Formats: sequence, structure tokens, C-alpha cells
Amino acid sequence: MNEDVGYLLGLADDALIASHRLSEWSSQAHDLEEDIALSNIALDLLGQARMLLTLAGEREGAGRDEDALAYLRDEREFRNVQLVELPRGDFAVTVVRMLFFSAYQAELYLRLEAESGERPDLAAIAAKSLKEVAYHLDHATRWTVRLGDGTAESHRRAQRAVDELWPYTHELFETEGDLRGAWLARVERVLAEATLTRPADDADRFRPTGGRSGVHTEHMGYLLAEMQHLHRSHPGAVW
Amino acid sequence: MNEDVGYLLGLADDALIASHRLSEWSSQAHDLEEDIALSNIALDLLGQARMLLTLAGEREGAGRDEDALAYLRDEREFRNVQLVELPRGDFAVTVVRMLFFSAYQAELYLRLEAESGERPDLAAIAAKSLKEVAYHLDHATRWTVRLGDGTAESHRRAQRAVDELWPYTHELFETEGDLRGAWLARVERVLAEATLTRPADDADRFRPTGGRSGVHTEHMGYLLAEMQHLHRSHPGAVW
Amino acid sequence: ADADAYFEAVIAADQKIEPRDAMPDAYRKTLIRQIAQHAHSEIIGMQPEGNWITRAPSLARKAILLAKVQDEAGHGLYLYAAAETLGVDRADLYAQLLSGRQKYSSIFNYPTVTWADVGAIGWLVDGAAIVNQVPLCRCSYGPYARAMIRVCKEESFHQRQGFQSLYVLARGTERQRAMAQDAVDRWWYPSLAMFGPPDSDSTHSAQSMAWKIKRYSNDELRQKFVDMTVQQAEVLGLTLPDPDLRWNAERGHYDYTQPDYDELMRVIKGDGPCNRQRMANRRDAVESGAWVAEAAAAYAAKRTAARQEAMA
Amino acid sequence: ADADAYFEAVIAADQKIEPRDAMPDAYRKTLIRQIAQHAHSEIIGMQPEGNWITRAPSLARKAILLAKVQDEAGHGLYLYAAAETLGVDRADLYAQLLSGRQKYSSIFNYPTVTWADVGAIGWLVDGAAIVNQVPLCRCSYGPYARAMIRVCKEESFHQRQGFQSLYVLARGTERQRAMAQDAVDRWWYPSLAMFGPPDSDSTHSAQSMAWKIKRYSNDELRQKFVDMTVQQAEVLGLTLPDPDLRWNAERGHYDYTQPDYDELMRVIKGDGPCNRQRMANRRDAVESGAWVAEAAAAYAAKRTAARQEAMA
Repeated sequence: MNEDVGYLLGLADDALIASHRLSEWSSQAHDLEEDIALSNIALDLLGQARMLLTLAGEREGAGRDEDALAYLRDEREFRNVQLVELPRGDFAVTVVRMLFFSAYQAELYLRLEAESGERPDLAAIAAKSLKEVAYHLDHATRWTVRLGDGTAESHRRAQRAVDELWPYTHELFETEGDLRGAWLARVERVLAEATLTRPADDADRFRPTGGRSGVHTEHMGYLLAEMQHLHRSHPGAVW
Repeated sequence: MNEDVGYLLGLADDALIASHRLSEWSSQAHDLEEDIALSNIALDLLGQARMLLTLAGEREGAGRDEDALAYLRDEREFRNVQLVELPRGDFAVTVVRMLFFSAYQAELYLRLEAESGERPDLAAIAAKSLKEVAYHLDHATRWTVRLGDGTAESHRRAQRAVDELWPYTHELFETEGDLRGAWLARVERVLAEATLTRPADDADRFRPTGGRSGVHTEHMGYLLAEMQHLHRSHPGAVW
Repeated sequence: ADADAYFEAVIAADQKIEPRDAMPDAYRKTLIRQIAQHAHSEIIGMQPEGNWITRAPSLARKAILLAKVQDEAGHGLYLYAAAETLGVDRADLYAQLLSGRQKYSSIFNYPTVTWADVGAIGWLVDGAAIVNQVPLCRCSYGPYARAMIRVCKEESFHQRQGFQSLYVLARGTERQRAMAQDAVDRWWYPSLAMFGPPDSDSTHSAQSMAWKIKRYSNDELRQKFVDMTVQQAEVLGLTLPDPDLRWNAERGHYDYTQPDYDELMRVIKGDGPCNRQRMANRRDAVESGAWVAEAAAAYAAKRTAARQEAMA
Repeated sequence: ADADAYFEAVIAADQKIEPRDAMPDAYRKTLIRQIAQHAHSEIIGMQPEGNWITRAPSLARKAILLAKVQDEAGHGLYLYAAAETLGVDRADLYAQLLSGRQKYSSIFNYPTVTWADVGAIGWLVDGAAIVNQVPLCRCSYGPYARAMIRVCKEESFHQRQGFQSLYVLARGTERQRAMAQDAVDRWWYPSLAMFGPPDSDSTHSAQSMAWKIKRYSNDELRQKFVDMTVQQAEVLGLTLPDPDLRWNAERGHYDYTQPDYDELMRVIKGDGPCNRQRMANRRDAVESGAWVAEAAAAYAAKRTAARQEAMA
């Protein structure tokens, strides 16, 4: 596969799978406002995924559109980081993951936007998405602070989410190592305000990886089965 | 569809879907012995499903084998009762459902075995399965009694399972009404020994139905997505 | 007596009653009950369609569905806000939904069995809702009427999306077409039942009509829906599952078979296919999210305390 | 001293030590550790393959897989029973697994990513296990040796099933073949690592060999596995992912690239891809099932009390 196509699929799949996990909150959030907010973010990410998949399909030039890429690739062909595919978890997991992921997307899209000379199409998508991502990051920030500095239970849950998800953040910077400094600065500021402890990097040798080369956690297959089953059950149908 | 084929598919799908839910216990039971026991029952039911699907496919005469019937039918074509498709639940739900379902299978297979003149193939499958079903029923009986007459918590969970599942048992007798008397006698005896209360029939107007005509609960689609996704992802492949 | 006269005069003049106006207690209670039930219906109504978000067969349909379910939550918000102008608290209304004391539309107690059900709900259920709700845009209570204008605008957008989704299925593969027809077969009579019991059995209608909360009777609205839907079904190329459905030139309306009102009563009383599931889901969301609400409250209290200390 | 002499004589004569025989403390401890680790491996090993039971692509394969995972639970039972003959309690061993003090085979900390992984585990992982375990059938401790005879018989059945499953994939569609090759590519080096660190770094080996618990060194067993597997790979028509794999006529063995022992150490220390998940699953099964165990105990106690009362 063309390297650029693989790169675009990575970005697209991150957004698509993150959107899927957020959409699992439909009718499940603790209140209506949050139900709407999470759907909104899921919808934004789905929109990003669609633009990125379409662009990847065009670059590939094999006639695959957004649906062919979303519904007819096998698990080993998905390029998203493992962070976004982990089970939905409780609200703390959702919020902390959104913090980590949105902060990454914010840095990445900023850079892609700046590189518009090299990849104008991608830069345009990044530019369009940046406002959305800023909202996601703001939302995640506010909730991380509320949970971290809320009750003893919410603090415990938020810290557990931070500890469990932190190892998965390393994969975000395998190919974008230069972004980690800015990402860390953003995230550390939020965790500090939330009275949450930032896990040490070297204390944790567990650094799951593989998503970018299509090796996923065992959760991914179930997600794809659910997402793709209907589409695959009707080969060639139009919806 | 040939009425007989529809009938056979009902029996087959009951066993197949019940087996699926039991197999979800793999590595999840409270101890090794029970993990083995539940797998064993899942395996027995899978075996019954395969014989029944094969027979249904032969009767239909359209060249569909057990896999075509299990993996390539859509939800609306599955004929199992809703009782077996309800989510796995806790161990009490599993045990009580097994009690209700095995007691039904025991009565049904006894009758089918006796009718060997009319449907010798089916009678042979019933005869072969009866010993298995007797074991399942015995296992479910012992556990129902243990849970019902165990701790306060296990009693509460068992009674809740009985109350939640009872309405779904009516569907078992929609076409086999003559079996309900014998079924009730079996089940009431076990519930009494387990110090559990048998729900009144008329106090409960909630009598879910539709499984035999392919109208399922919203849980069924997720089960089928998981079960069928891989098979459907490789059209025509041999495994 | 002055207040009563003012109220009667406003109603007679087809003007709006506003939150600060005096109004009869029974009027207030009727409105609270109706608006709350309507709000609850939006919230519970998210579940049957939400059931297909993660499984939508194309990304475009997934986006449409996600947005629609989100709109329903938004409708719930407007409507709870409208109810709150009558001096009740959203949390109390919510508690009454969870305890089962207040109802929601029975249509949402049927399962979405296939993808086509999403289209059928958009077409038939939203279609019926619109027929019910358009007259409410002229309801005598101002905040409710204004909320309904906004809701109706979005609902008719949803209804067109549902229609369009079914249209594609009806012109798709044979299996897609069968799926669409099957969905219409299952949703037709429950949609007819959405208009409530026949006028002969309807208890609240007369007073609501006098107060200009309601403008048409259940049977009038049902007939309007049938007349409208028959024509749309022809465009879709799908059959409504009523062999006795035919044009009655004398009446200038379609004759049709009444839905099973006994079934409707059973579902209203809690014994529909999904009542227990819908309520259990809702309770579970509230219970499993209680710690989040508590955290938000605790954080807000800390901030307030910190601000007060800073100012002291 | 008599006891020591008896023990030494039995070992020297290649006879079996039995539970009631005196034995050195270190021998007992080594065996407990090894048998427990082996039992734990069977139990944790149910997870990666069990992951595919509900998704198996044919009913025949589903039945085979269900039965295989069930056999693994059975092996766990035999092995815990063998360990118990050494004076430990299964519950204690289990607690040590859950607390992380006792280990299980690191191979089970890799994910099963596709269906072909089930075949690859059967072929390579069970294949490696058999090479490891066949000599254990002659282990000096009787109960362990006898348990291993039973285990090996079933494992070799599983290994053939895995081979056969991969064989079908390798001769299937292009995508199936790619899936099979990909699985072999991912499982080859972890399977080589199953034999433990190279002899030069192996701490326990010498003593275990002297006690005739172990019969061959890690590297000898690894070589045996490589030699056997290369030929089977040819039959399958799949490639082992080692460009330096070639026959060495002088040694009469295949030369091969060593697995990444640093990775092995990381995984053993708890940092493999699935260590946390496997342990969390196990703990969750125990915790969420605690009420069942308590109910069974309470019921048994009531029955005992009732019987005693009846006899009093």
C-alpha cells in the first residue's frame, strides 16, 4: 500500500473508531446534555473519518469509497491506534480518553494545517476539523477537572482511567514523535488542575503497540463485527 | 417455507442460540468445574443444532447445509424463542433459563421420540439428545436449588431471574401447548425445593412472543453480528 | 374571578397563555402531564433508533441517524424547559418517568428488528407525530406552542429522511425491498395507535379541545394521517398491511381498519414487548451515572466556595 | 538421611517418587512451582482461543474449538490435582496466580487477532507445548508424569486439529491463505520463546535435570521443535518468518534465528500485550462469581446441618 494511503487510513480509522465508541453512549449518558454532547463529538469524528476515508480512497485510486473502506476492510487492515478501540468503559474512561486523543488530534491537525503546501487536501480537512477538535478538547478538559477534583469516587475513577490509558498514548507518537512535547504540555496542565497524577513514563514498560500496522487488541474484532455485519450481509447493496 | 422445515428450524435455532449464550461463559465461570460443565452443555446443544439444521436443510431441499442455515440467514429468518436469545446475564439467569429450557426440551424430545412413526429422522435426533438434556436439566436443577436455598443474595438473584424469565416461557408452549402441564410439574417441583416463588400466570400479562415467526428482541441482532461476521466476510470460503 | 375571566378571554381570542398568567389548576395539570409525556417520549424514543447507530449500513446513514437521535434528546430538552415554565422541576418529571407514574408514547415499546425499522419509524412514527404535533403549534399555552414549532420543523426533516431511506430500500435488492415491506407491515398498526383510543373512549379530549390545547380529535388526526400516508406509500411502492384500506368518495377519506386498541392498552399498562427494557435502560443510565452527577455538583460547590472565599 | 538416600536411589533408578515418599524440600518446591505454573497456563490459555468461540466461521470448527478450550480447563484440573498431592491447596495456588506471584506461560499474553490465530496456536503453541511436555511424561514425580501422559495425548490431538485448520486456510481463498501466513508470522517467535531463556541464562535447569524433572535443556527442546516444525510448514505450504532458517548438515539440525529474549523478559514481567487483560478477566470471573461459590457453600452447610439433625 502507498505510504500516504496508509497514513491517511491511520488518521481516518482513529476518528472512525473513536466515533464508534462514543456513539455507544447514546441513551446511556448520565444526563441529556451529556448525551447530546457525546453524540455531537461522535458526529464530528464521523465527519472527519468520512473526509479522510474518501481522500484515502482517492489517493489509492482503486475505486474504494468511504463505505468500502469502512465496511469491507478486515481487522488487520485497520490502522487506528489501540487507544481508540479499547472498550467504552465508564464515563471517566471516556473523558480521559477524549482528553488524550483530542489533545493529540489538536497538535496533529495544527501541523497538518501548517503543511498545506505539501498536502493541500489533507491540510484543508485538518483546518476544517480544528474547530471541532478544540471543542472536544475543551469538553474533555472541563470534565477531567470536574471528575478529578469532584468527589473521592470520581477522583478514584478518573485516576484509574488515566493509569489504564496512559500506556496506550505512546502509540500516538510512534510516527509523530515531534508532537509529544506539545501534547504533554497540554495534558499535564489539565491533569494538574484536575489534581490527578501523571503516570511516569519509565515506571511503565507496558507500551502497547501494533494498531498502525493493523495488529489490534482483542476488542477490535467485536467492534468491527457489530459495525460491519449488516453491510457485509448485503453485498453490493446501496443504502 | 415448508411448515416442517420451519418447525425444524425452530428446534435447531433454540439449541444454536442457547448454545451461543452458554458459550459466552467460557473463562468466565466462578470455578473450573463449572466452566467445564457450561462448555459441555453448550457443546451438546451445538451438536443438537447441527443435526437439526442438517435435517432442516435436507427437508428444504434447496442445498443449504448447517453452515448456510446458521451463518447466512438474516435475523427475521431465525425461529428460536426469545427466551434463549436474552443476554447471558449473571449465573442465576443462566441457571434458571437452563432449567426452563431443558425442562421444555425434555418434554418435547420425549414426545418426538415417541412419534418415531411419523418423523423417524427427528425422533432419532430426539432420542439421541434426551440423555444430554437429562444431564442439563439435572445440572440446572441442582444449581437452582443451591442458589435459591443458598445465601440471601443468591436467593434474591435466583428469584429475580425467575421473575424476569418467566414471561418468556409462555412462548415455548404456543405451538406445544399440550406439553405445558408436564413442564410446569417439573419446574414447580424444582422451584419449591429451591424455596423460590413461581410467578402467577395471570398476574403477568407480559407475554413476549414473536421468535417463532422471526420477530426477535433487540439483543438478537448483536448476537448474530458476532456469530456471523467472519463467515459472511468470506463469501464462499471453506473452513 | 378576574383571573378566570382573563384566562377565558385569552382562550376565546385565540391568544397565548404565558407562564406568569393566571390559569386554572386543571389546565396547568393537563399541560404538565401532556408536555412531560411528550418530553419523555422523545427521550425513550432515542432507544429504538439508537439501537442501530453502531450497525448502520453506510457512513452517511450512520451520520443521519446519530444526528436524528441527538435531535430527539434536544426535543426532550425544549419540552422539559416548556414544562418547567409551569412550575415543575425537570428532575421531578424525570423521577416520575423512572417510577412509571408518567408515561411515554407506547410506540417506543416495539423493538427495531431490522435496519428498515429505522426508516419505517422515520416515515410512519415521525409522520404520525407530526400530524399530532402540527396543531400543537397553535396550542393555547405559549411556551409549548413555540417548542412545538421548533420540534415540528426538525421532525418533518426526520420524516423525509425516513421516507428517503425506505425509498432506497424499496428500490434496492430483493432482500432490501422485503426488509422495507416487513418493517412497514410491523409498524403500520402501532403507528395508527399513536393517536390514542377512538374518540368514543377518549377521556381527556373534550376539555383539552375547549382549552385549545388540542385542536382535533384522535380520530380526526388518525384519518388525516391515513389519508396522507396512503399516497406516500404509493410513491414508495410499498403496501400498507390493510386489505380494507380503500378510498371512500362519499366521506372524501380512506376507509381503514382500526388498530388493536386492546393491544394498545396492554402496551400502555406496561406489557408491550420492550417496556421493561426501555425503562431498565433508562434507570441504568441514571444509576450508573449518578457518581458523575455527584462529581459535577461537588466540583461546582468547591468552585463556589473558592470564589466566595476570594471575595470575603 | 535414610529418606535422602531413598530419594536419591529412586531418582537414580529412574523410578517414580510418589506423594507419600520423603523428598527434599527444594524438590517439592520446584515441582509445586512448575506444576502450578503449568496449570495456570492451561487456565489462562483458555482466553486467547476462547476469544473466537462465538465467532468461529463454521459450526464444525466451533464445536472443535469449544471442546478444545474445555479440554484446557480439564488439563488445569488434572494439574492442580497433581500439585495438591504435594501438600498445597488449589485455592492457594489460584490466589497466587491472581496476585501475580505465580506465573503462567507468556505465550498467552499475545492477542488472537484473526481466526487463523486459533489454528496457529494449535499448530505452533500446542506443538511447542508437546515438545516441552513429552519428556515430562517420564518426570521423576509420579502424579505429574501421569497427568502429563493424559495431557500430552489430548494436546497432540489439538495440535493436529490446529494443523488441519491452517491446512484448509492455506489451501483456501487468497485472503484465507494470507490470514494463515500472517498468523504464522506473528506466532513463530513467541512460540520459540516458550522454551524459555537460552541455556546460558537458564537458572533452574541444571538442578531440575539432576532431579529428572527436566530431561532436556531449553535449547535442546527448542531445536527439536524447530526441526519438527520446518517440515510441517512445508506440508502446509506456509513460510516460517526466518530468512536464516536453513538445514545445517554438519549439526544435523536446522539453524534458526533466536527469538527476542528481551521481549520474552518484558512479557514475563507483566508487560506483554495482554497480561493485564488476561489477569483482569480472571479476577473478574472470580470476583463476579464469588456469590455463587458462597451460595454453594451455604447450601452445603445447610444440608450437612439437616443431616446431622436428622441423625441426632
